Amino acid sequence: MTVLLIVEQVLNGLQYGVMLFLMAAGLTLVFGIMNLVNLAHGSLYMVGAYLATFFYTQTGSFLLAALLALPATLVVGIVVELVALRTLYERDHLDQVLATFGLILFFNELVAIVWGRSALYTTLPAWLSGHVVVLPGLRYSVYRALVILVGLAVAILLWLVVSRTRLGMLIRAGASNRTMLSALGVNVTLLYTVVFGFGAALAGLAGLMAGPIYAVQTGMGEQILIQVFVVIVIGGIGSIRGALVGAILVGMVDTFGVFVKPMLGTVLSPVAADSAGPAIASMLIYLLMAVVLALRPQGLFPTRAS
Amino acid sequence: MTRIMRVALLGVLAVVLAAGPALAQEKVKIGFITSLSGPAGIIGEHMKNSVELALDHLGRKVGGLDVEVIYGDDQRKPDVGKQLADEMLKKHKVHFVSGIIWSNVMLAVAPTVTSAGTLMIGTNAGPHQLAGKMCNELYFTTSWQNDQTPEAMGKYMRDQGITDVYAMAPNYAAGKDMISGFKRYFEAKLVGEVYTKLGQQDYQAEISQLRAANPKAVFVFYPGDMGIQFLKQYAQSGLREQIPLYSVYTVDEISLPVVKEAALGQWETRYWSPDLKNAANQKYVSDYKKKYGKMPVFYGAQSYDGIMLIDSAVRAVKGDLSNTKGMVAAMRKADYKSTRGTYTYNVNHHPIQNFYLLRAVKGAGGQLEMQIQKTVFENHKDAYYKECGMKW
Amino acid sequence: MGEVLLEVRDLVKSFGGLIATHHVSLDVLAGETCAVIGPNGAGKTTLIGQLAGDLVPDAGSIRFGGADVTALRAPARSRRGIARSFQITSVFRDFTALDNVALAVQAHAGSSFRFWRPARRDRALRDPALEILESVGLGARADVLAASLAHGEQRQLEIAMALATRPRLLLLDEPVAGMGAEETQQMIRFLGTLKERHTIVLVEHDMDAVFTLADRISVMVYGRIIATGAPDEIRANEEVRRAYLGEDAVV
Amino acid sequence: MSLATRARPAAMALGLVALAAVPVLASVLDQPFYVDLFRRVMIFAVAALSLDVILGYGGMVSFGHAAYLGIGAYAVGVTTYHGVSNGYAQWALAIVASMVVALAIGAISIRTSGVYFIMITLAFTQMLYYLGISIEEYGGDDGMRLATKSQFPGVLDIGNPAAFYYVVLGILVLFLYLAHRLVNARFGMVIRATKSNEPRARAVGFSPYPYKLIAFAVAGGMCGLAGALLVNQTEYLTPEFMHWTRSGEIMFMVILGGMGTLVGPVVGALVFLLLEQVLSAWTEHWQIILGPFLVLVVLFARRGLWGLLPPGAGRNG
Repeated sequence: MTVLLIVEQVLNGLQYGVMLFLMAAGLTLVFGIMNLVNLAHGSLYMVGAYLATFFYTQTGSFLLAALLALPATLVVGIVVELVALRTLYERDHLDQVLATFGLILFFNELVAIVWGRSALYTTLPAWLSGHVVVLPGLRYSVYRALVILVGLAVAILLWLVVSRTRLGMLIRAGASNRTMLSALGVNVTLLYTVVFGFGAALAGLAGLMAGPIYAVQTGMGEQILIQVFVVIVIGGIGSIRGALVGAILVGMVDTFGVFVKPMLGTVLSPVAADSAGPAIASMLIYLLMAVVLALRPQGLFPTRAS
Repeated sequence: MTRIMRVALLGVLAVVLAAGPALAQEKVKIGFITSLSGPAGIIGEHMKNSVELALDHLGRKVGGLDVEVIYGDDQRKPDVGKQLADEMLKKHKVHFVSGIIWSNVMLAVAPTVTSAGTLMIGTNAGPHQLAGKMCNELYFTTSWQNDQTPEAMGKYMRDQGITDVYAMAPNYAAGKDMISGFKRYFEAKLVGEVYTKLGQQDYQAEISQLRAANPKAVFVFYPGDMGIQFLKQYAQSGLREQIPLYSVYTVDEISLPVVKEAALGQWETRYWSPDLKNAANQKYVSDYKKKYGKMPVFYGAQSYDGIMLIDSAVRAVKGDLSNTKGMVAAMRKADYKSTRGTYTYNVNHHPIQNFYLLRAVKGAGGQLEMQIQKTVFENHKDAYYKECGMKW
Repeated sequence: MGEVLLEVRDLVKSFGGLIATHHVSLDVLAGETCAVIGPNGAGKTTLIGQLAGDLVPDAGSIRFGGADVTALRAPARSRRGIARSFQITSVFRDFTALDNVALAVQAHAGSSFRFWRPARRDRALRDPALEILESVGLGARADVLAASLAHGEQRQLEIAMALATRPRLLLLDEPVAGMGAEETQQMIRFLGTLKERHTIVLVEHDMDAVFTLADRISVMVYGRIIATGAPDEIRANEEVRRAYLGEDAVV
Repeated sequence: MSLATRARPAAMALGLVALAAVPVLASVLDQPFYVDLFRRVMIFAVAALSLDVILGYGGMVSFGHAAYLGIGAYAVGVTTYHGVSNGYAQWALAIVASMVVALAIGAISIRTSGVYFIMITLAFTQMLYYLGISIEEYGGDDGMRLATKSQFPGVLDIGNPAAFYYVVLGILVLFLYLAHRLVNARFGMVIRATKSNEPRARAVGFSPYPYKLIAFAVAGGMCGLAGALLVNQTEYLTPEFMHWTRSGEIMFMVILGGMGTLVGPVVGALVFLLLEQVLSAWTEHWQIILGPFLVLVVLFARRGLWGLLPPGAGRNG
């Protein structure tokens, strides 16, 4: 383990973390404000990835595809909100989990029918496929560096929106006390639609950025969804700050799982380390979540006074 | 909820439940189990397409008899596969059960079928148990035993004198089998052996570790979407030009159009390739492309072979489907035109066949394709047949 | 009037920057009815919450019947004899009125780790529950779902549940809130009968109820108790008038 | 009593008779497959019933109930692998092991509530799932075949499809009865009161935690036995039994049939599995039908299919 390698893994953890953050930010807002458990958030990520890939192959321009895919995902999100989710706000979490579980099945098959079951081809545009020298001896993928920058930019933007604007004021108010919103004379229905569309667009952005590095295929949403839930639960539901901290934490823990085996190797026999290492690495983030919740049942940054 | 909605909901339910499958008639009945829904459904689609193509080539008859194929979606779950097998045996009363992509589904299904006295023709999964201690007179496969393919890669790399190899696979049974199969013929020590999470999406952390270990070659097993992700990320990391990548079951005709250049130069071993020069294969490949508009993949070739093998058996007993012994004897001869060319069956009913080294190259039309470079093994036997007590 | 039953010393509770309870001290004597009044947001419900054990105070102590109960949570305090009603009606809505009271009886009838005999046929729970229901005038409504009861009836049911725990101290959080004039009068009469047998801490906005029932009144403003005394003293207190009752609010 | 108020008891009696008649009918019609199918339905009904005890009566939305299905299955699979196939021992172990694990998971999870509870139960099951695929000894992800079914020497042979069927039916009926006693006993009233209104329950003097924890463990134990039955049904042990989507499916069976009704989950398991069976035979795109169906049930049939029947005279059927 050299210092450079550790720096590189920190970058990897950060990159994975901001990716999770983009998903988590939308989910945690929808959660915090509308009290909606939306398992179909992963489907919006998938839709974002598919739309971006589709537009990219049609237009040949990654930027143009991004510009088209984001509003398109936003529209899909709003349609889903209007058609299916609106009636769920007053329901309990159980109904929400099940109905949105149903939406997952629907979206996965819909995508399979429209684009086929085979994964879609997509790759990095040439101008993003190079490497930058981060430190002497450490080259890092331009694209992944861009993902980190975009993720951090979105985090700052979100922080500004939430802490400096009227919309953000409403969001904060809604997250800590829903009934207050209608008392303030806010058009709650509209606010919900806006926030949901906003969350969908963020998930779409994550999907868009995931396209060139992951497999764009049906079911891709669920693979990341559970980790995103881990993130927001660790961070504290409804808290953007919690989502960011949780995402970076999970990204780092997951990435540094690669060191579990070599470290175990120093205390256990190589055979035992070989079999225990990967198993522990797979369980790390869930272990992290269990420990956090055991100590702080409301996550690291609870938004609601208990 | 209104009364009308309730009635409508119950009504729909009643209709759907009542619409059970139709009555059976006397003809050859084949139950074909594969994964049709979910992400793995793409493999099932290729297998199903190839079964249909085989039936087209046989004039929609098997062994001269009318045929009915009942498809089942195992959802990649062993218990669902087992239930489908029960349904096919007991309800549809099929004469053959075929298909099965996954080792775990196969291990649940095959004994169920054979213990009912019915023939099981596997067309993909090749778990070592069924080649060894659990081998059965009524179980045949038209694919391979899992370990054979990595064994071929191990042998090739040893023959080339490649050292300092770094191996990676997902952390599950097949992943570990693949690495141990590889090591069986590679023999030299690996400089790294890494198991990643099953279903992992991002391999950047592992690729950073790999780069730091600075091996001379990398051997991986990453099937399905894991392969797509790994290949993209490996190429994006710039390692493609620096460290050659060798793999098994990672690049195929399903993933190639998805990763394209990211797979350029990739080495794979396999028993079959679309460019195998024999009449049966050329007919299969060209008709498949004509009918379905895409390249076939080995999953399909095996399934096509499965139907052809059944056809040869039914033909040999002159349509007497009760003559199981006769059909087993006929199948042991592998007397049909296989897409891989001629092969023979080992005592454990697993093929003794050639394995080739393939490489992803730019084809004549500019698109990427797998091409055979050389033969690594001729008439290769699997490592487990001695544990099988069957004699014939 | 007997010895001090409830002894609150220097209770402090704040939420974020907002101080809801500011060094509140309060004594309640056994047998008396002590009312706490004050404008909205004065911290009355927060105080009740701390007395009942639903909220943990930041500082200060609560002694009940001579023992320090500050560290005990709501269920334990209930078992020691502190019962409460809620400002917003809180009953088991999908149970019948009788079930509601029987549950309260059960909570104080020893262990509930009984897995076999049907609780609804357990006369040790049903008989006292029915008796209490009848005593609050809900005997005829025993088999009605709590959710289907009228608002006033639900409030009565809540008090019945509190009574079923055989309390030594009743904490009533605005028992007549949301009631019509006639219902209010009924409830005040009913509370008048309770007063004979129970020690009560009453938080209420309805001045009619307060001055009819209370033996002593404490006035709370912005988390502090600014005055405590007999009803007549409070009525005459200038500071209370200014802060709360208003010049023309003489009852 | 009008016809309507008798709908539920009548449907229950009819259903029981129909279930008992399945092996007979199957053998008359020479369709033995239906014995396997309905046995599988009943096994999942036991799992769904156990979830209903904590979900429908205790308000604990456990999104990790498949964990106990897996532990029960592993209890049988692992002992068989090591040469012990005594059914009494295996099934008892399945129950006890599941209860112990449920106690441990519950002890931490029940401290949280709402979404946190949903997610932490999911997290624990994910850990067990990854543990399952990592243990090579027991087949890892591949799982392993059960060498023999659980043995009850001299008493019965569950290798006989009909005998096994009636064992499962017996267990289902027994558990329905036990659960009925449990939720109507003093203990059950506490968890139901807690579900209905936790602050109120605390105010009258109940400390919900130990009651919830014990209910959680009891449900785990019941589901553990379902796991032991399932592994005997499939004769195959696989960590797939613990996949998170499996938890979702069990939960859906409860909702579909009607939670908080005991019989509801049985109806839910029946309809869900038959629907899956029929739809997947019909089209490979069956999930595009099942998905919206789930949404519609949640939106419009809030009390589940069993809830569509008018309740009997007692409100607590």
